[in-house]
Amino acid sequence: MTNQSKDVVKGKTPSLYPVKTKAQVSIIFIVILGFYFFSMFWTQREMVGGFGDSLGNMFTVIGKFFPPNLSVIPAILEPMAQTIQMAIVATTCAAILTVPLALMSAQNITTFKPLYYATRTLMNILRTIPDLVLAVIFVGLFGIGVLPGILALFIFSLGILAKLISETIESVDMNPLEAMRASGGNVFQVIFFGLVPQVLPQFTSFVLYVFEINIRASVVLGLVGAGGIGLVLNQQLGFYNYQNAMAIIVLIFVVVIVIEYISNKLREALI
Amino acid sequence: MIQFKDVGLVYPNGTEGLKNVNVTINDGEFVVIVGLSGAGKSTFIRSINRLVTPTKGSLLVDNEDILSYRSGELRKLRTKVGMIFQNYNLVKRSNVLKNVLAGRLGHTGTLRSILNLYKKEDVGLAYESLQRVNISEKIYNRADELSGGQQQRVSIARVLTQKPGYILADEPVASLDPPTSHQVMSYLKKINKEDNITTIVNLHFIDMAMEYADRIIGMRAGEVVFDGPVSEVNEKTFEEIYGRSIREDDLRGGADES
Amino acid sequence: MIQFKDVGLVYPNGTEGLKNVNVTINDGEFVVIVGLSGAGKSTFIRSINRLVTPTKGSLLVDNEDILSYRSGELRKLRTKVGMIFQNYNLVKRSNVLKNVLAGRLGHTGTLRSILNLYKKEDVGLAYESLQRVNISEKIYNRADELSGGQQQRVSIARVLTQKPGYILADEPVASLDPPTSHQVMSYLKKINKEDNITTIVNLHFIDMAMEYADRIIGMRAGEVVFDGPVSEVNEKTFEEIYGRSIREDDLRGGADES
Amino acid sequence: GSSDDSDSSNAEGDNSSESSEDSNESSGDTPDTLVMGFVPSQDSDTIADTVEPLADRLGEELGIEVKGQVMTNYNALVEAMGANQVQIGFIPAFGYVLANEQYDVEVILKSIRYGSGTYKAQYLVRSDSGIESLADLEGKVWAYGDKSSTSGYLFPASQLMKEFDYASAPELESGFFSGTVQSGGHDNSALAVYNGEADVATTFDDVRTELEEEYPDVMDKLTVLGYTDEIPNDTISVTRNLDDELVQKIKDAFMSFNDDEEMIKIMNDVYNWDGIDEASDEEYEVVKETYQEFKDNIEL
Amino acid sequence: MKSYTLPPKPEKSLFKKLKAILIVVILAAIYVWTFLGIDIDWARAIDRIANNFARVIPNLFSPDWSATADVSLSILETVLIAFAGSLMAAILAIPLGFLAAQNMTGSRILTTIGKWILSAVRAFPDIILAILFVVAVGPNAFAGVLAIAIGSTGMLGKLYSEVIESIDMKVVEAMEANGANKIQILFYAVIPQIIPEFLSYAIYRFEVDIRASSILGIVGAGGIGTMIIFAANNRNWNEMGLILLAIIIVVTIIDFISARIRRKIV
Ligand SMILES: Nc1ncnc2c1ncn2[C@@H]1O[C@H](COP(=O)(O)OP(=O)(O)OP(=O)(O)O)[C@@H](O)[C@H]1O
Ligand SMILES: Nc1ncnc2c1ncn2[C@@H]1O[C@H](COP(=O)(O)OP(=O)(O)OP(=O)(O)O)[C@@H](O)[C@H]1O
Ligand SMILES: [Mg+2]
Ligand SMILES: [Mg+2]
Repeated sequence: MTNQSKDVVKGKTPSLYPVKTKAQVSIIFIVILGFYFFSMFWTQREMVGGFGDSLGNMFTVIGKFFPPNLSVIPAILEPMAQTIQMAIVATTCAAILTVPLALMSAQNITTFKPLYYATRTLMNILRTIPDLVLAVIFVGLFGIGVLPGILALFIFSLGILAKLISETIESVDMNPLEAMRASGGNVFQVIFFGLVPQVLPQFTSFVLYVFEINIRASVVLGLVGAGGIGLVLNQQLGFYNYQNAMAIIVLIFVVVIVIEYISNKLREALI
Repeated sequence: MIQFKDVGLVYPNGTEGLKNVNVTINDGEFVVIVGLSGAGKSTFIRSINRLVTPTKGSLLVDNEDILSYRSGELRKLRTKVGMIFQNYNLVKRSNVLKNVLAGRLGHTGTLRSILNLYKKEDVGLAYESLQRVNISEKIYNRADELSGGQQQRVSIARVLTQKPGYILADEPVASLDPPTSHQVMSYLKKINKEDNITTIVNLHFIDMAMEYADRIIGMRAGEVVFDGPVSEVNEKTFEEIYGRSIREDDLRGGADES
Repeated sequence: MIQFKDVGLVYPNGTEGLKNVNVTINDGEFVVIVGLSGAGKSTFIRSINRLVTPTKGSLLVDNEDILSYRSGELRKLRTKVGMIFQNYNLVKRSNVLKNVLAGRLGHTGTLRSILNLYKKEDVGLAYESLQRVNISEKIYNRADELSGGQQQRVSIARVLTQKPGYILADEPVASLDPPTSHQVMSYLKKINKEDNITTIVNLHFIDMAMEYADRIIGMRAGEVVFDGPVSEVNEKTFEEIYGRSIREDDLRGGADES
Repeated sequence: GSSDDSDSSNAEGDNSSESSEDSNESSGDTPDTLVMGFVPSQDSDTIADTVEPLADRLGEELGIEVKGQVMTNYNALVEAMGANQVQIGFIPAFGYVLANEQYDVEVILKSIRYGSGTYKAQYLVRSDSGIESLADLEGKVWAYGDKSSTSGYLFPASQLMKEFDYASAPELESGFFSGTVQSGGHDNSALAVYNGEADVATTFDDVRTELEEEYPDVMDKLTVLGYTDEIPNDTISVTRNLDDELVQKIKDAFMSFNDDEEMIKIMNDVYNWDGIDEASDEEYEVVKETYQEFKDNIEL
Repeated sequence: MKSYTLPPKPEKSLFKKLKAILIVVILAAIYVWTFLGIDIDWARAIDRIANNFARVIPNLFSPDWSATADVSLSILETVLIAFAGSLMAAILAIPLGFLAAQNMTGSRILTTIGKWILSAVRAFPDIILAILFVVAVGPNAFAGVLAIAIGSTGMLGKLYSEVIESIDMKVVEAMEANGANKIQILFYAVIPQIIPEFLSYAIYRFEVDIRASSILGIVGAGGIGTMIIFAANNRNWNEMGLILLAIIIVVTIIDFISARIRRKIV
């Protein structure tokens, strides 16, 4: 601080940022750019030929997906329903279990540090595991079917939800909670009356956000046989029925849009 | 009766919030505490219901030293000491009635309160309190639909349902405009007189303090620098509390606080 | 010189913000506008730099009717009319210097300002303005690291770098405590006197208004109900502006505003 | 883009190669670098995850840089060959059929396993189930890996349809069997039978060896009820617009691996191959027919 | 006992009551439908896990160290793909985010168009995007970069637009009041407010992309995905354990570094 002010006094016109900040930001920027160029170099190292025909090639393939064969829609409604059901079960369970976990991993609620760090770490680890790996492991454990799919989605959602919601909890207005405490409420009462109303809208919209992610994740689950629409999509791709596959994608798109719409309506109703 | 005996409070970061405070507040008094920002007014008030814990001396409420209280007794203490905050501290998204009922949490079982199963008397009491501060028609509005003054009245109603022996108010009118401020202060005064509830209020404005208080306590840097009835306040008191006569100093860079 | 001639403003939802306002403000005056919440103070002030557009009458700034201005002229008008807000409206994450330089945006080319290539004079001017409000040592602090009073001083510095002919201030001290409020008001007054900048300030507090103003304009429900030098203000004026003498009404439910 | 017919008829026309050193009158491209794509067949007991040893050797033999890339989804390989991003593909029979149909990809070689250029699918039942012939399977529960698996589904289904006279796969699944279990893989199908969730599994021959380590009694508990027709092994295929002479060189290079002790060992260790043999499109006719049979009525 | 007056009951319109009842009924119906539709044979599941537990779990926890070199290289490639891809997405998403933000365009139509574009992009499964880019640039990691870049743009654009919609417009007004033009307002009032959130989201997305790019290997677009599928198909749980460990370590390190960078910049 004093250094800076001295700079200012000496040169009559100070620069817009202190030199140290400038240097730090520049270094971070250069490192990121450098790493980017390295990544680009590395990933293109195996690339043969240029971009000459890239777009043409892509459009040829995209063309094969069109027009979507919408006549198969009735036949894929059932696996789509299964996917939605899997996502509902997984999201619901995750939403319920998230509540205690998120409270335990929110710094302003859990003042007992070891518990806070333990839950945080556990949640962080859960979050790092790709859904594909989870699906593979659960299929290994339970065999193919909806159960491993649901479990994979459940664990996966739990990690995301607990993080998002604990962050919301950490950002609530603590004043009403203090007021509750000042009027003699115990911990549960304080949480229930002071905290819950504040996080409810965010909670709902995060749960719906995760629901949407789960619908789309089921495509990945299908790759390893964990049930749902993904399985059918894979099969149709496998038999080169691209127009059928496109019909499935369209259906997923519609479902996602509908969820987003419901989600917006619910959020508006709750806020 | 509230007795501060040699009370001192040092915050974990080393700031001395209270220094050597000796004050006795009798039942039914309306005491206003004034002082600059950072003088320790909030610390003083929050010590009384142990939202902060003094580190030295003893603090007696109804002749019991509350400094040794642990969670169960603490809840009982807080049930009898109501508190009003500068920013109302209502749950914005809950309705007025629910906010007011929160004042009865200390008297209600956990399960009962979570299931919203309030006793009829409690709901009646809440409604009556709302009527006393003249806002019963907003009972089902959400708290954030109300203006500042209305919110503060709801928070007074919340304290009333608590049926406290003491009311603490930490700058209850700092966020309000003057007419509304007067209104809120008047309600506080009215309750103080009607129910004979000891009331301790923090205020920035010494003029408003003098209008409502029975007794004024001036604080500065954690110490009580003035304590006496309104009639004893004069220009010198003012300088004592604010450390200087205000006007002349303003243009000298306002070194200390701002 | 600013002239309101029969100015009226109806908001899209039908609220009448201003009704039939006729006011002339001469160069170099320090005018304070007082009134209850919702009286139309902000609407009055914001009409002058066209942040809102009156729907009736004509408004002359330096003898030009600004109501017909379109974007280019509007920017020029705004460059010569500086504005200070209740909540400072600083970019919290930018540093003080950058915030103050933003005052020069109207005088700086787009490309230059995007590339942060300010003229040396501009930076010098910004620094000098900061010195005038005694806060030059915080030049590289982020705006959100400052206290309220300091932030308001930065926003005064921002207006100063703009080298305006007029300063509008919309409740510049509503978020500050009394000593800090006085400080900020004193700086405004000082600038008004030193640079002879016409200054128009909105205030809630009539007492503070009387301390600093040359002239007071009282508003109520969109109308000007008082306009005159400080010396003419008396208890009756007060009642005119606030619609009633405050005290007696307080307990009757405060029907209209709070 | 590469449309199907133009490539094969007048390949000289759309020569887009940058290389000009090769000045002979042969048709097609001679790229500077060859890309080899590898989709290992799931119908095999060990699955290799690298193509590097082959690519490196091939590059040495040809004097052209050869890059290799493994994938597990043959759609990508088929499309990449169609776009000429990949010139040499190691594709399982079924994938080859698609590639050939869509982009005229041409098979030049095939892998030899256990001394044969073909393999077959088997029907597995529990030894104590009392099932003794395919006819006994009626009314039982059938476990298969996935519908696009040649040995796991297509060949057995086709065989059963012919034998018991069902017109389509859905009819077979619902009419002949009492239920089906889609298990996701050959090992899972076998385990489904092992665990009693299904009565018969169709897998490659012989999936049990892969499970023996984890389930030591699998050989005893499961019996092979029968086999399907022969299915051609994985192919080595090239895109149509590759220079004929280069294709010949590639063929020769691969064939020469058969005489190279070291290479045989690598092929055996890594890919479970005994050798490489020439192959022609006709050999895959049987898979093509099966594909046609299923393509349109594959149940959604 | 003291008598008390109860407050009047809240007036709820019939419409509102019906709506509330309707919502409850629909929710109940959805859950009934779900639980009827999902049929899980719990006895079998328990049986399965009892059988498989010892085969899978202990092996997961005794990683096959011999594959360390391969796994490290693949995970490095995954990180590079994710990094390059999410950086591209972070930039691509900016114009779309602005387009989809109501307070920037001031036009409902433009905003809706922006939001639809973003939704459409998000509906495309990563795996199909990856196939398309393999076709475009060949089966290599760069195809993965492009797939990630496009795939992430949808989500990032949506998050960005929400950030932009939540900025403090008062500051924008203050700039307007001192005569700044639109572009200057963008640079002085809008960008300083959104940069930290944009960075946070971009970094968060990078983390998500590491997980997403692990499936790209399936189509030959590089990364650790191929190894995951091979390990699964070969029932090689020891190798899976190593892969898992590698992913956890890498993501944790990145989490740590990014948290520090974020703190520096915010
Ligand atoms: N939790 C805390 N930790 C450390 N120091 C604190 C804490 N709370 C308050 N302080 C410090 O203790 C002193 C007294 O603070 P207090 O809040 O009691 O003042 P106040 O008179 O209420 O001021 P204001 O008018 O701003 O509310 C101040 O210097 C303050 O910075
Ligand atoms: N954008 C708007 N749209 C509709 N009505 C408005 C708008 N802005 C203000 N009003 C209304 O116009 C009237 C005058 O408002 P104005 O903000 O000018 O009052 P004020 O005197 O500044 O009050 P305060 O002290 O609360 O700032 C009020 O009734 C207000 O509700
Ligand atoms: Mg305080
Ligand atoms: Mg206003």
